[in-house]
Amino acid sequence: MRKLINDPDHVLPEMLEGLVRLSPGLALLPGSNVVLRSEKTAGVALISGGGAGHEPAHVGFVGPGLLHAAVAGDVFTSPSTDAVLDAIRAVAGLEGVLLIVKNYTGDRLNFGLAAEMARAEGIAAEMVIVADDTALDMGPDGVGPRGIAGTVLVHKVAGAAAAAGLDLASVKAEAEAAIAALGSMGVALSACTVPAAGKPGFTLADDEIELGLGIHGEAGVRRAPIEPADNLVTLLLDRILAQKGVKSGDRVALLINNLGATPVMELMIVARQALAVLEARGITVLRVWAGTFLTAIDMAGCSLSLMTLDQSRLARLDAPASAPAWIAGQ
Amino acid sequence: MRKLINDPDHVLPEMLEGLVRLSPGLALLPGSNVVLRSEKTAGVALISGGGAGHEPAHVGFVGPGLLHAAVAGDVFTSPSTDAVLDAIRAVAGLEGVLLIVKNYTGDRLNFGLAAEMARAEGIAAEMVIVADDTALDMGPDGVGPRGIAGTVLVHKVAGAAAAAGLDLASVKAEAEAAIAALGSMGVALSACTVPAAGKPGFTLADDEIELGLGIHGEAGVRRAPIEPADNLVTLLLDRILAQKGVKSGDRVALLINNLGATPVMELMIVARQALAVLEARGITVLRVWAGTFLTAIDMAGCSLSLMTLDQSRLARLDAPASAPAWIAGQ
Amino acid sequence: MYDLVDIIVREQGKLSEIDGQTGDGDHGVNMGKGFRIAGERLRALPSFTLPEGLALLGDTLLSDIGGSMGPLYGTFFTDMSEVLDGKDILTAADFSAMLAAGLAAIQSLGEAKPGDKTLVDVLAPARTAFDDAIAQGKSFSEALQALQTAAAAGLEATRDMVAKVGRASRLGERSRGTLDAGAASCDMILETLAAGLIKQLAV
Amino acid sequence: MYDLVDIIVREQGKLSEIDGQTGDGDHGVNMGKGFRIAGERLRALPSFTLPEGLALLGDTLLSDIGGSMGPLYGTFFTDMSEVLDGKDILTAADFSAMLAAGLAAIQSLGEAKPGDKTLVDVLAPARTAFDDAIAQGKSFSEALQALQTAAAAGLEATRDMVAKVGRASRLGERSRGTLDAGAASCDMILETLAAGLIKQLAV
Ligand SMILES: Nc1ncnc2c1ncn2[C@@H]1O[C@H](COP(=O)(O)OP(=O)(O)O)[C@@H](O)[C@H]1O
Ligand SMILES: Nc1ncnc2c1ncn2[C@@H]1O[C@H](COP(=O)(O)OP(=O)(O)O)[C@@H](O)[C@H]1O
Ligand SMILES: [Mg+2]
Ligand SMILES: [Mg+2]
Ligand SMILES: [Mg+2]
Ligand SMILES: [Mg+2]
Repeated sequence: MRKLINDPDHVLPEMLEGLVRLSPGLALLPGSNVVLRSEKTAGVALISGGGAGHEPAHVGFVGPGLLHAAVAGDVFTSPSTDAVLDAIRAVAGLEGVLLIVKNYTGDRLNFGLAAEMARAEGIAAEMVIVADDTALDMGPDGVGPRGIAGTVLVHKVAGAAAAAGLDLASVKAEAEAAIAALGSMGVALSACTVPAAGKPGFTLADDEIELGLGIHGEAGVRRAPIEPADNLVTLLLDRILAQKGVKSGDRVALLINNLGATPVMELMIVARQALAVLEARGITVLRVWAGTFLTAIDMAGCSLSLMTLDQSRLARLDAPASAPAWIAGQ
Repeated sequence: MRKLINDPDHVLPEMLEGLVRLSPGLALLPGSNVVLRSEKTAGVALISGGGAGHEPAHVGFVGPGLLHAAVAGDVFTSPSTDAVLDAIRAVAGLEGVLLIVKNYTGDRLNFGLAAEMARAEGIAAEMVIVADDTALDMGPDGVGPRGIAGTVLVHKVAGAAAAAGLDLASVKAEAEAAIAALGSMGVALSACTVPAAGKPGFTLADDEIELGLGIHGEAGVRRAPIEPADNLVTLLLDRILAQKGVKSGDRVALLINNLGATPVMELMIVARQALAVLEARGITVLRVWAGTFLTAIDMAGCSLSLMTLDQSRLARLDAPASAPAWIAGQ
Repeated sequence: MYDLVDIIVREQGKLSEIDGQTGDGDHGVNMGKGFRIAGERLRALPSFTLPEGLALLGDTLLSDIGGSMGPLYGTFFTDMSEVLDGKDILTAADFSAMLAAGLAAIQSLGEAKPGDKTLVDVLAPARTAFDDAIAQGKSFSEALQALQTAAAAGLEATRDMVAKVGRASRLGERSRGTLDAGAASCDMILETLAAGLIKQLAV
Repeated sequence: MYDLVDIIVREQGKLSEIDGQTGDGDHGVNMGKGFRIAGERLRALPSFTLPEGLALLGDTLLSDIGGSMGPLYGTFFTDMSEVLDGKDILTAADFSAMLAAGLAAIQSLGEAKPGDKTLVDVLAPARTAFDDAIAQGKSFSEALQALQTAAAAGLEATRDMVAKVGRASRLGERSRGTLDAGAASCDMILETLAAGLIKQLAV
């Protein structure tokens, strides 16, 4: 394993320290893996998080107009209930907290139990579950889709709603509406290597890719021979459009996300085709982002996320925000 | 080869199209691989460029406060003299143009010949050569060090000087002073794959790295067994400090640059140690950047760049600027 | 207790490998970390009873490892230890009550049913086998052996199941054909616990 | 001319491989692209003379391929073609003047001296060998053969040189032990040009 790390066991605290040293507006909650804003603000507080390995998410999205805190667990492992509760206690004001959680058993359990405990302490705590991965067919009574990179847009919508002074129920309602409007799908060109494991989670032949892969290296819809980028982009977008019922005339935000090791060169080629396909489908892209938002450590590949927009949700995406990994949409 | 591309021969035009579609402020010079600002401005015009494969550099640094145009050649191949001349003609105003060129034979020849031709047409054209790589020992009469990622900071200094309305000679002088104050060194954890070649330029054993590698995959100072990130960072910084004579009490800007495939996780661990080492050496880091600035396609690894600062050069780095790949220093 | 710690720490590579086939490949890492920390804490104690050991393990998993397994195995061990609390001698009835509490803890939190390809597919049949053996008049030791056999069979049965909950559940048919990681660790835990008790009962 | 195009296009993989050892591995890509485009343009012409062919090749390299080789080989072929311009028959003296012009073009632009491990280490000895052979009264054809031998030897001699200019020059001692990529392509170009002329002279 060739990685710029020291000890696999120290990856989490060291990278959080690095982030906080790079970011004057952020601080670490002492003795924990919780990143917070240096300055407290009034209003509903937003907390997200989950296992590490998705950097810059979620710690890079803490800042004005976005999250109030992010709780990081070990790589690909949900933070403990205690850690989430610490974060809640640290940022909760009178208006309460909203937890933005990706749809995984560990995250649901730990954030959910922490929210219960917080409520027992008299803190208003609510939770929303992001389940934006449209790659896999879901039965009606399963656990539902995974939460993947579109989560970042949910942070932004909820963050703007909280910054606008809305109450907890309203912020939660906007987050839930954003989640309902969101669909994503990814393609992996390589597996990722968890530092503690020391080797890639799976192996692909030189001409193989995995479609609809999870952001922890979980298997996707299928393994397939590599195709030209344009075909892959079309495939991903058409799947999202179909699953989310997005149609000609709709207006969307588009997030083009590097899964970790994709060169900018490739991301720009993907962007070109993504914009062309949506235009050809009669869909108006009101805002677009291309960059590194929510990764699977060092996985090569990308995910695409679409969120349908009305005027008010567009305003949430455009509202001022500043966090280490946030950039304004174009 | 697993890459999100279509045809290796179309990588360059397609990625430039993608970039321009993502960036409302940018345009392509018709029929060429030159990216320009959509709006013309008065004053000295800055042009940079070189072979593609270093994305987001240099095309991602075109914008107000930075470059006026970037000329891209094929991957790792200097653009032709004609292409550079096209760019000069497109952006040169009465105040002339400054070409910011990295120290490679091809770039020197093509940009140099184009500057000569431009002067023959009555356009004031000057050139500066960035040679910031401190990895290799240079004899007194060789070709001098390579130009690598620190080039981005030269763009910023010169861009701010041009935006401040300085004349060509003064902008050139500031750029040259910035170059003299600049040192860089990188470490590669993997080779890069030129799309047209279809396979990595070299192979490293699973525990091997290459120190001081060029941004085109040219061999570095030496191949060595991998070490903890902290050791590597210390080694890079101490080499730069020694070669550039930076000492306790000096004030610097620090650029931590992803060579293409390095996960954010690792970059943050590198940042932590880089800041710690410089602090321990008594050097004050006035501004720091960590991100993807100038890459070697999909090479894993990073480079560190230091530029010594006085008050006026610091002001150049802090001056407002906006380009797709530029972020404000912290 | 130490046997429990040792086997999980020792077999963590295998557990991660199983998890890697349909999940994210970290089951062994998470379990190994939690059991290692718990082991260190146990060793720091002058002495401890079985319920105390189980309680410490449960606490450690709950507060230090996170993941799915933190809350699930955490409440599993915590609730099991509560059943035994204050008991000096462990009877077959106590052990049965303990298994029931552990299973209830996991199912109330995780909502997994038998057949969903989780650790419940080891725990539920193991518990039934134990209770059935006791009901049939078998000795405590024999019932523990029946539990071991059922746990191993339960693990093997997960191979042909399609996951309905957890990370692997999104794969549908693609999750068939491999063991379940949580079932594998649960089998190790139950078989090791049983083996320890069988040895004690033989003395 | 077509032989020239063909050999460079055919051997581009080999040239890139040599470049990869101490440079950036693109020499074959650049050369292959330039010569391929020039070949297409030549084929589109109803007919052309040698100076016209060389001029078109030089123009193509200069304006379409960039890199180090665009200007260097570009002016090389352009300046050589200018020497022959308007000449109907190619004499040994013309050929000598042509080589001199090509070498001067490369050296005035790139400032490489013999021994710097570049294509000059093929071009310079090849030219000297040709001129020496003519001075010694050898035939045009014999002199061309002497040029071929000297070019191949020049290439081989680059193996033990330490690069002083170009990308590989930063490696110092580490650049020793491999051929120079530009020298390899220059050897192909000169040997192929010579072979073509030898064949023509034999008719
Ligand atoms: N809802 C649930 N109830 C019971 N067990 C579950 C549930 N969800 C997942 N599991 C178990 O968890 C195991 C995976 O654990 P682990 O890999 O540590 O966590 P994660 O899936 O969060 O990475 C699965 O193999 C399965 O046995
Ligand atoms: N200044 C120079 N003069 C003559 N030849 C040179 C000079 N610099 C480099 N070369 C030749 O260029 C070759 C490399 O060409 P190429 O790989 O196409 O360009 P680049 O080095 O820009 O990638 C070297 O092998 C060397 O022979
Ligand atoms: Mg996990
Ligand atoms: Mg090159
Ligand atoms: Mg797992
Ligand atoms: Mg080269």
